[in-house]
Amino acid sequence: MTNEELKSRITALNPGATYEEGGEWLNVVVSPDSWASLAASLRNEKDLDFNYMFCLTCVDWKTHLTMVYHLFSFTHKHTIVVKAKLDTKQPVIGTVCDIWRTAEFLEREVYEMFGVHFDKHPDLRLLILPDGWEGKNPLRKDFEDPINMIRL
Amino acid sequence: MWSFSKIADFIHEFLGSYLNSTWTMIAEMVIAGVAVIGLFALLGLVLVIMERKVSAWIQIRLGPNRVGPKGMLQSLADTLKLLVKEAMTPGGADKFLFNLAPYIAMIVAMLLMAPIAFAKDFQLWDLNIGVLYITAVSSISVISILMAGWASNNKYSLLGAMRSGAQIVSYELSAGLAILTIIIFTGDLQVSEIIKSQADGWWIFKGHVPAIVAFIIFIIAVTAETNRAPFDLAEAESELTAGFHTEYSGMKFALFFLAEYVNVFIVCAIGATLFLGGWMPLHIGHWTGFNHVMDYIPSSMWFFGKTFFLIFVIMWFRWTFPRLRIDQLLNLEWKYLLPLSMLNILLATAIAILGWHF
Amino acid sequence: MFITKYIKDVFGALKSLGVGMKRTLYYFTHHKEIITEQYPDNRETMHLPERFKGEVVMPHDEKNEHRCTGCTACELACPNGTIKVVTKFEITPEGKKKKAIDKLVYHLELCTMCNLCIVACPSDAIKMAQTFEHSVYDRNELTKILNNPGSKIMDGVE
Amino acid sequence: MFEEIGTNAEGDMMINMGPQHPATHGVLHLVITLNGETIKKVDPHLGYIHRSIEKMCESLTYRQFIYVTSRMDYLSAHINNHACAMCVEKGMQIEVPGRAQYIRVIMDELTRIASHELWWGAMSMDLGAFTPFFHSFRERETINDIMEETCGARLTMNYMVPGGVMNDIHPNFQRRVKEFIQLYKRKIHEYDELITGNVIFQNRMKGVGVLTAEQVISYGCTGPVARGSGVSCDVRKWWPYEVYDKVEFNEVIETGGDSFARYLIRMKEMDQSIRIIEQLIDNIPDGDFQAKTKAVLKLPKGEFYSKVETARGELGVYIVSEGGTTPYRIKFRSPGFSNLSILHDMAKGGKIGDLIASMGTLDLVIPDIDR
Repeated sequence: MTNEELKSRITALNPGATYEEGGEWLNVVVSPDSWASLAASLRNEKDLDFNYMFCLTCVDWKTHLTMVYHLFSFTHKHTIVVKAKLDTKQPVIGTVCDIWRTAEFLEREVYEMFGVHFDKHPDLRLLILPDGWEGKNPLRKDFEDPINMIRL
Repeated sequence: MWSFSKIADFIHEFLGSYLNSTWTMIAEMVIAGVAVIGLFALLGLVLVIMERKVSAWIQIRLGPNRVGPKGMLQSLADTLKLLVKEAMTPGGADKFLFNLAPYIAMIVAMLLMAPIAFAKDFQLWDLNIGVLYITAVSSISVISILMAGWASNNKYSLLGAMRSGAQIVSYELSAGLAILTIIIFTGDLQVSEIIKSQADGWWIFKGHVPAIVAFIIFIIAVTAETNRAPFDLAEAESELTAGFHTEYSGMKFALFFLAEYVNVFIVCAIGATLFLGGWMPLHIGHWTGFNHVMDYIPSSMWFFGKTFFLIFVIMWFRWTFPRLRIDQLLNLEWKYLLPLSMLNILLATAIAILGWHF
Repeated sequence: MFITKYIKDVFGALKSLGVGMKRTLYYFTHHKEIITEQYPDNRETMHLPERFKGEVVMPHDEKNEHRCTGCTACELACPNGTIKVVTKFEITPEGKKKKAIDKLVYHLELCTMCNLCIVACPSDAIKMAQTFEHSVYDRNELTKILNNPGSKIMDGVE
Repeated sequence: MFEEIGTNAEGDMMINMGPQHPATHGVLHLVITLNGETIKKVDPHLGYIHRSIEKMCESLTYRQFIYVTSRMDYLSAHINNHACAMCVEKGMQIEVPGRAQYIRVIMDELTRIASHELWWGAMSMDLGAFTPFFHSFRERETINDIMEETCGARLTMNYMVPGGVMNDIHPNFQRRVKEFIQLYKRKIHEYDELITGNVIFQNRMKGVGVLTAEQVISYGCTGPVARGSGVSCDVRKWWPYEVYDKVEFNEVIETGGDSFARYLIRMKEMDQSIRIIEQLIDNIPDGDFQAKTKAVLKLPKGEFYSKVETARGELGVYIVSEGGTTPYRIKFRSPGFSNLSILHDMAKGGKIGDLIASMGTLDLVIPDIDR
């Protein structure tokens, strides 16, 4: 599907979606509440069939956090980028690890690195950071570690 | 010609001229014990350096080449290191069993030394059920491994011990059946008699197909019984770190290590005795000239040559093959080796009854 | 048939094992194939390629002169803060003040040999040396001053 | 730090495999729940070599951050650097000269062979065969020597820079690569003799750690792991970069889905890499090895994503730029991370030996997973 077709298809699924210009692929911005249901239809609708999530990450924009999902379909060979803006204080978004299994580990990573809470995630524990690290999120821009971080 | 039996006779006469018969007996036993312990230490040193050199050459390396001429004293240096290392007992371990296990491994290996004929008329104890004794005593070694694994209070050790228990118990069967093939041919359990029956040819040549099959099964089974790769599941390095001796260090570890190598030596000696004629020189039919030349090689050379060849084969296995999985290991025994050796025994019996063997 | 398959299996298995054993026996008997390098015995014969990145050095000529202008391009290029350029002002014969390096401090313990400083240097003052035995007993010895004491900048290097 | 790990509520044995364990190749820590020898659950605990490379990169300029990525998947350091350089080039719209493209691809393929050689040796060692490790290192050393001559380092080369490569190839480079190809062709059949054909090995690998195509895609596995289950996902074919669209090579796909399929993929991939190198090595065009770039690189505001095929799978580099000299946020989508997440599904129900075998075929490099 071309980007235009994808656009109209996604608007039909999620009327609140907006689109960002620029970038290689179609950038869709959705609200965090509607993401989980949109994700299910992106995966399950026959003409979309985004079966491969190749990147899941988060960006800290100081004022807000943005979840970024890169999706690709092996059957239709199209790519989209879905973004969801989250609140810095209480970032909550629905999990997609039942749709794409790879999200389970990636969401755990985002949880510890950015403090994003994933609703209904079956096993939201620290993955990389040592036990007892909760609360400090290393990849946030306001994270400070005077011992281990060397500023040039 | 230099031979062990003359030395033994000399010692016997020498002691007999000074002491009465009881004390002679006791003195000879002490000498034998010291000799066995000495042989143990020597075998450990020689086999370790041999293993290291064999592995190095197979792996296109040089191997130990720093200590002594061509690295020949390397294992001596290793022994020194192990001697001065601290022997630790982990907390929570069953101290008594933990410390006892390596000694049991050693004692089993020492007991097995008794009926082996190292040269012509040179044998510690030529008991009339020699082969039965060997099969009976060698099964005790599993106890030491189970003991070590259980007493260590370590899960890897326990897993290793359990694996090894299953493994040794099952492979005992085919090893026993392979030995039985030769006993069917000879009709005697005494080691000296078995060797004597091979004066005109070794059983591996005389016994047709059954002897060859039995020999192959025997080699596979004893490799498994001594926990050597590809059957080293008890200490599977990449799976269980070091298996049953994970928690052992210093001299206690060295005892397990030594026992392993001595066990290898013993099973190879048994293999050489049963299938390759022990100290008997290679005799071919009526080639009297050839047979005479062979007779000039001392009997001890024949024995050690054959044994070390078999040891090399077992080392060669270790450095070539990957390891089996535990269920495959048991499959190999129960689905392939055991039926095969049973068939083989039937065949051997038929041949023995019909007198087809030479 | 079951029996033929069974026998075929056994023989196929034995053959595959034999092939492997033949290969290892080949290496066991052919000692020419041994590839062991007996470092450090072979130090004399060991050859390191001229591009090998061992450590950063500053070549000096026989008049104890180097080519460093103290422009701090290397310091800026370094990702780890390995290089610190300490400059001073020298009075040229004409009476003008001129910037020159006092010390070029190089922290070998921080260096990742990424070659970025060498690429960044506009006057080819530093280069990579082909040394690699950097172990010392005291960590402070790894902090090096690259310019020789009393050295000065080569004529004609700006 | 660690909870007391003994048995769980159901009475199953829980065992710590790693962080110091011979089969985890580094500092992977798996907490395994066992019922006898049968695995019920594998729970990876990561982070023993976490250096927060993503955070580090936020304070490094676009020229500097490339060297850090060599330390992620150190076995395919070149390819990691390539991905980062490509992402910066994409943002800056730098045209890479043809010579540099050829050199990059040859280097990538050499790295891939070196990585697979090491994997072959290490995986055989996991299965208890020690000899292959030394045999594979003999060939790998040759590649390392070639790298050392041209790049100046054996493992973490930092040879790729935005706009091309750092130095021109060494005058001996072409000759030595051809020599290596000869050596490789002479020796590769020994690998099959030693391990591939071995009945013990085949029994250990066949039918072990079976993955279906759906599972693999859902878990985001790439590289030989996905191709072993019949999923075509080679970035070099799907999104060709540099000169991969000009060379002929096959994407190796096996449909078995088991460990043996993954094993075969890597063995055949080495042959394909040799094929690519053979096509390129004599045809390196003349010209610059580096495009003219500004001294200070500034990416325009926006988001850039580039992906390459490393020896382990698809490596993605996602750069968010605010228009400055350093990336605002950088994310490395590492192949090992996704490949590790499937380990539980792979090992469940198998024996400990199966876990080792299937973990070996995942070809995990822990710094790549932890970053």
